[in-house]
Amino acid sequence: MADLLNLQGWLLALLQTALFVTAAPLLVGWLRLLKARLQNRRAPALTQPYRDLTKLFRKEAIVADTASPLFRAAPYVVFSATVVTAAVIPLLAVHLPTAIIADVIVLVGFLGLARFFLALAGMDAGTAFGGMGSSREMTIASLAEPAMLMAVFTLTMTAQSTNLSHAIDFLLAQGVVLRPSFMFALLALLLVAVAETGRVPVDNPTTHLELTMVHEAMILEYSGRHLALMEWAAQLKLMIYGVLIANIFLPWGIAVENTPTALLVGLGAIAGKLMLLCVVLAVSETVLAKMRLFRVPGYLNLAFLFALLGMLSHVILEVGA
Amino acid sequence: MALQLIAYAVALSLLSGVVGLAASRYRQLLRWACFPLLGLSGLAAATGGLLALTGEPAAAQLPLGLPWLAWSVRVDALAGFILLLIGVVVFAVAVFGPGYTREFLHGRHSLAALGVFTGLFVAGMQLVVIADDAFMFMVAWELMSLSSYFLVAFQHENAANRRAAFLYLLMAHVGGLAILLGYGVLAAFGGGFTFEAMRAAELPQLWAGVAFALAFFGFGMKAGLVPLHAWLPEAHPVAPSHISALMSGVMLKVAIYGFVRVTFDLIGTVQVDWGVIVLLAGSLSALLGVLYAMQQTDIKRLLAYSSIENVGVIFMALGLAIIFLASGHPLLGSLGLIAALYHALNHALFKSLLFLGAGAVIQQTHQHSLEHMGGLLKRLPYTGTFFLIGCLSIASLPPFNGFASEWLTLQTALQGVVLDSGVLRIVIPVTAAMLALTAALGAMLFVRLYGIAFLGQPRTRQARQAHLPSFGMRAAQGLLALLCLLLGVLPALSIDVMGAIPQALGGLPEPGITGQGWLWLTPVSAAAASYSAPLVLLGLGLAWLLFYLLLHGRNHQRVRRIHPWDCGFGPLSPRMQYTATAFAQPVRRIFQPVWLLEEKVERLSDDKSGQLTSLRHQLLVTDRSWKVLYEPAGRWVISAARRIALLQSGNVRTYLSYSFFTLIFLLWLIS
Amino acid sequence: MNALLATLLIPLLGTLLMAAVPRCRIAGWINVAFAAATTLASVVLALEVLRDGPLLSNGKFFYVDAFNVYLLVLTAFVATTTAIFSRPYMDHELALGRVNSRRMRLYHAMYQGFLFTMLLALSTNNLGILWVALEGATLATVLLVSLYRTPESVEAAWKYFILCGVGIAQALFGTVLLYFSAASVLTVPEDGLLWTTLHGIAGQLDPTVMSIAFVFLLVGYGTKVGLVPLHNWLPDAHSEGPTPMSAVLSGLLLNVALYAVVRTKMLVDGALHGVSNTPQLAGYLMMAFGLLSFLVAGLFLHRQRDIKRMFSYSSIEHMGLMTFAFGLGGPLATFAALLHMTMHSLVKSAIFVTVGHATHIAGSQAIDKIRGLIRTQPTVGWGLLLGTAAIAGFPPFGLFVSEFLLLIATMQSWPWLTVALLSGLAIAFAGLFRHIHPMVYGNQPDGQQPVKANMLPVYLHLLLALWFGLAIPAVLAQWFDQATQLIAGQGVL
Amino acid sequence: MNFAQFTLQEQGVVILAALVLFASFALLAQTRIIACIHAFAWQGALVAAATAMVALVANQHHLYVSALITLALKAVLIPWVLHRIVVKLEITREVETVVNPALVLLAAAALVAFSYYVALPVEKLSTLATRNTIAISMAVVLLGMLIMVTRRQAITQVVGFMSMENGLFFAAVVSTHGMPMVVELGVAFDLLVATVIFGVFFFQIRQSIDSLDVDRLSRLAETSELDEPQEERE
Repeated sequence: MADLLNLQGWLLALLQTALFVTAAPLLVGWLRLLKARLQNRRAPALTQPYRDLTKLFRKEAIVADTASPLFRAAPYVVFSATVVTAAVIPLLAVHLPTAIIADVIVLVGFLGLARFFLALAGMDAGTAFGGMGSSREMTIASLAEPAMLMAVFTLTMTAQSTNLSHAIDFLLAQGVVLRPSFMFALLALLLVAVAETGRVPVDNPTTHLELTMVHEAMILEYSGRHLALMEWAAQLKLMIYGVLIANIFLPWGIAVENTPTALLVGLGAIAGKLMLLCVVLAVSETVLAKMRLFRVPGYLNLAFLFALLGMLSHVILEVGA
Repeated sequence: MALQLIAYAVALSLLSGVVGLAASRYRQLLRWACFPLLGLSGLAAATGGLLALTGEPAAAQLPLGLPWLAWSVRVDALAGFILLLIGVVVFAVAVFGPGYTREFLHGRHSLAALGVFTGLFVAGMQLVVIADDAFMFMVAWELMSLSSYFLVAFQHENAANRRAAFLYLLMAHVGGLAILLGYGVLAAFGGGFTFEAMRAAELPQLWAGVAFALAFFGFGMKAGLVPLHAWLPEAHPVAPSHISALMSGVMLKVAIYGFVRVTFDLIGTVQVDWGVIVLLAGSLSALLGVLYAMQQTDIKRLLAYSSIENVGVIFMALGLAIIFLASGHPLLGSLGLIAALYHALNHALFKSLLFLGAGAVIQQTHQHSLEHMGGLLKRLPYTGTFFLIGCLSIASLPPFNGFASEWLTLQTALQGVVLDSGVLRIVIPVTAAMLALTAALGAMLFVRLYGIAFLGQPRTRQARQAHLPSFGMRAAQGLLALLCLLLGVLPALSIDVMGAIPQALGGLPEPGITGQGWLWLTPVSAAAASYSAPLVLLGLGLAWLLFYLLLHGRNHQRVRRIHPWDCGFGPLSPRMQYTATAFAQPVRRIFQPVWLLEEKVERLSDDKSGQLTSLRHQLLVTDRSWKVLYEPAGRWVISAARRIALLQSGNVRTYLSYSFFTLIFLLWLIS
Repeated sequence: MNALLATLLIPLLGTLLMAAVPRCRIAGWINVAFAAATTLASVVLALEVLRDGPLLSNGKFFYVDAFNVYLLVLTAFVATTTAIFSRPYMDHELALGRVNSRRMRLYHAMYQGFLFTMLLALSTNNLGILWVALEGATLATVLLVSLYRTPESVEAAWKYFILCGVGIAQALFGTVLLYFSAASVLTVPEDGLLWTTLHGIAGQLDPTVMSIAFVFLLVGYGTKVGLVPLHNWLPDAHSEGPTPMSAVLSGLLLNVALYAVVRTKMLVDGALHGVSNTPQLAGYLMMAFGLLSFLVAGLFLHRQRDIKRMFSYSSIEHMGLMTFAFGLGGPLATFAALLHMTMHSLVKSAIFVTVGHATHIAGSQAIDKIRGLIRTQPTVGWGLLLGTAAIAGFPPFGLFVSEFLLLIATMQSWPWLTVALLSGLAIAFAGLFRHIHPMVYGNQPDGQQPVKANMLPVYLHLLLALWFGLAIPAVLAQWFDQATQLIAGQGVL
Repeated sequence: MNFAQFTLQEQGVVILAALVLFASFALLAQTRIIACIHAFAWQGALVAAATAMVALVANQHHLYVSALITLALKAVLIPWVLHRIVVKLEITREVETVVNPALVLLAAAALVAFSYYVALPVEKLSTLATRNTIAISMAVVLLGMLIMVTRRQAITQVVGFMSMENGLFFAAVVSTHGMPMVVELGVAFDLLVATVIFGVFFFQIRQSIDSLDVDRLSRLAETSELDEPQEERE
């Protein structure tokens, strides 16, 4: 744990986290832009999410009189938990001190913490929609989580580490190896990511139709800076999943040494990977329609099945060979 | 020293019981003598346990027991650890008790029974842990069962409570007998009842298996493993809440202690198959426990089912430990053991915290059903906050203690790659995924519990009128909540102390979980996995602070309070809120075959217009194990009894013919 | 020797006195006094035996060794505490008009007579006299069973009389065969019924005759022990007689009958040892009977509607367990059986005493009618509950110790039978508690009033059971061990 | 040893044994109570005679006392008491319905054969001339039980019981020349008391069920259907 006293490393980690947090709305802007283009609409500006957030931060916060103090605390908890999650994910560089304070299971735990408070906040105002949204969100998450961990386990068993930086190191050191298990794990993780970030076909981030809302139902009572934090956290979460998938399955380009050139290369690489991923997501969101809620379990079971196949192929095809 | 303190602890709890005898006459005695004595006992047990955990094993003999076998007591690190756990929870319960039992003072309940049996119950648990021979173990074990049974039957005017108490005692008895027989096998090969002799015994594989199976059955029944759990959700909720805390928080751990003691210490050489069985049974318990809990609306019943879930998790870790030990990876075996025991400690803390919280809620609202609560966080801010910490811990969210132990368990599972057997290498990750599913469902469960009970608007008048519970009650919860947080944030410190336990169990190696200092948990190696809870908390705090300051630095700290959005239909009533039943509906639908569901919708319509006037929705959730296991057994006994009763026909000539034919038969037999 | 005579003569004198004095107000007290004096004498006797070892009277008529000396004290002691309970209980019955003073006289005379026959049966060395005394015990109690003269009580008494009479006749045939086989070995055939003599020459007795004799004796005395399927009289007699009688029948008579079986088993074991192809024949038979009784009685418990009947089935169950244990042989099982005998006597008589009070509170023996005892009269309710817990084998009461030892012993020699024992214990336990629960718990029915209850005997017995459960006194342990050596040929200490 | 080698007295004992057995058959076959009691008295007398004969053969003087007691008790006193009771209770003409007389007698014969089979190894043991009477006495005991099983009248049951006692006594006398005196006296005393108590019971039973039919004594049974498990729910 010698990295701990590395001042340069910490600065870099802080910088990376700041970049992560500030870039998240940009990613959403990019996604919206792509979607609009694909749907033959006029696209909003790439920076529109920033404008929205600024607007919300300026606005007065209104709180339901039935709500408890938890309602006001929740956005901060949700946001900080998401930020801490973002901080431990290697974005540009692998060898950062933040990467070792939490492994991938802790990361899932932090997302869980954020979700826990999000769901509680949904129920706090005492309206019908909030509870509905919380119930659905928790249901979906509880099915997605095992699939995700199963996929992650497949990777970590290959890399023999649950620490992301170590795992990425390992994969980089191995060079290009085509693993069937990774293919299945990637598929599983993609499906889970879609479900967890509330994208079509599991949830529609733009809908406010009562019967279909999941995420939106929970934050229905929020306004002003609270809403801004919640929205920002959601955008951050999308980026987290994007970076996770990008950097685990296609780790190439990420900075192994903390030199400026390497970091710049890393920045370019991750930007490219994320942009590509967004294209995939935008296309799929355009092509697919939102599912009924009770078809989601089937969808997530598919994810789990992929993850399980990944595990099986790892044990049968890769270890034995 | 440790032994002495523990002896004081036992003596104090017994004294508390004896003083309790007088409580029927002097009712205040319960609050001002019994509970303080119990608290002292808890402190002594905790201190003694801590000393034993860090010190050398100590043994002594008591002038009691069989003529040829005095009761022998011994404390080693494992016993010390469990005593520490018992002591802490007992202390918290003793602080909570005086305030909580105030409502019994003027009732018709026999306070003497409460005082006496609480003392005996605690003493029984302490004695089980320090017992060093099978006889004393069984006496203490059954003392624990029997006295807790009386506590379950405390509010016996309710027929359901009596039924629960009956079921509890019956199953405790059966489980106790199985354990006894397990000891019987060990004693037969060891040539004596002392644990010393049993340790030395060389068991053939078959008989080791029999002993293990009996112990697993008996201790599993007490610990509430599915499908032997039927008593647990019945008995735990009906006892007074501080007793429920002791039962769920501590007694189940004593059962786990027994299992660990017998399997790892007395039998010693474990087999892989056992581990697989334990692992699978644990997974099943964990998953079914949380799913059943999800459908409960009674707050204490829900918590009881959640205990089944957590016991399942503990057994999963134990199963992993057995698998690793049996396949020649003692280091990983120790890791699993530590994970299991750490989770046991954590569960003891947060489950008793939650039960005490439930007790406070029930005392203030007189409601047991979640559907009748709501908005309690505003009315009981302390209880609400501490309860939230309990919920976060039990939902295994970082940086609380439940997460630390579950993380260790998952890490243990991930080491399944080292095993030679490909099947195990697949099975173990799958069970790990089950664990993840359980944890996620657990989070949902506690969102449901906390959201329905403490958030939103009060659903009943009683919930609206809840008041602050007494200081002692709040202090007890605060203490436990603080411990939950501490053990979550500084797991390395506590696990470091536990390092001596594997050594005490047949000299297993100490796992290097804390090899990187107090800041880090590194179960296998720093490269494989690391978790630094303090730094994580620091990061969380920093992020919070940063954004809080950023946003509140300006002049808009104030928020405007208005009614929530009502879709334009007029004021929102509390009845429009999502109910606990509705919250669990998606899960109910997805995992439908798990429960026996009886759902009835009653439509009442106006006679004249035929318009729908009201709708009643009724949902009956029954445990499947009843239909599959318990009811057939009960029916079998009843029908056998009916058939047997034909013997007693009432006709004296028939009776004579029995005698006649018995004689003839026996004469024929011998000649 | 004098102590032995005193032990026997005091109750005999009591019988005659009580029978002679009509309309005695203080008969209850006299009863207590005589029983207490007997206990005192028996304790002195016990001390003598403790000091000097086994006592064989001149003419070899009496023989007191480790096996029967504690049974003597136990019998006298339980009879005393039951007499203490019986006094107010019977006064209450008299006040209710269920008995008249003539029947009270009969009751008290027969109480002492019963005590006398029991003590005689225990202390005699002559198997013939043992038989006579056991038959005498039947005769002394049979009229007490029909004391209330209700149709049920008369029926119960008739069944008791006929079944035990037939049983005891079979036992006599067994005794005759025993004598027959002894007479063919001995030079002085007159000694052929003395146990000490028989035990000395057991090895020379003819195995075939002995096994036939044992069958007759087992079926005969087994009827009195209450072994299934010879048990049918037992629940009837226990439920219809006065409760103090049920207490001593369950607590003492069954013990004495079992004592007789074990004494003969020792002879048969000696005779069959090494010569027969089934040297354990007696043991096997006893195990089979014991196990059958134990299981069947446990099932019967579930169908009871009368509280005394229920506890009498529990007695059958426990006698079955003891018979099984004696049959199992081996030091551990025998020790367990001896301890179980003592504990069962103490606890079961305590339960019957409590049941007596409970029936007075509820005014009925029907289980449905007895409700909310803890609320009405906590001492009685708790007494019943704790007594039942004790009889169900929960520690720290002594029955747990014996069941523990028995289960361990079974595990060592017949491991698969533990399954039967385990399920039997569970079934019996469930049967007991499903009925006990509504009786002791819950709210009291309207108008139910506490009665004047003397719970001293109950708590005394339960305390003793508790004491034995935590630590068996050294003296007693010594005796048990000696008796174990005697019966099983090897001690445990 | 050949039967012809027995002394005349010994042969007499054997003949008496056969007659005792026959008396048991007679008891079993009787349908009327009075006849039953008479048959029982005869059996008692035969046992007493056999006892006296054995006393003569073995030159055992105490057996004369036994014979006398038996005669007084079994042949005179008990039948007389029973007779009195029957008269007093006015059941002299009561006819017993035996289930199936032919079948019962057949079973009885089978029992005799069975007794012989069981007692076979015993007989080898005895040096007494009267050894094979063990089988006979065992048969008498078993037949006594058979009487009790097949008869419904309380009085005939008692007669069966007493007949069992006869068999026992006969066994004791002929196989071992009598038990020690103190035991014999004890047994006799018990028997006497039992007779008195039986007498008391006849009246009590008569009072309570207005008959002496033991089949009607069936209040105390477990077979009646319970109003199944009283479910405890509120």
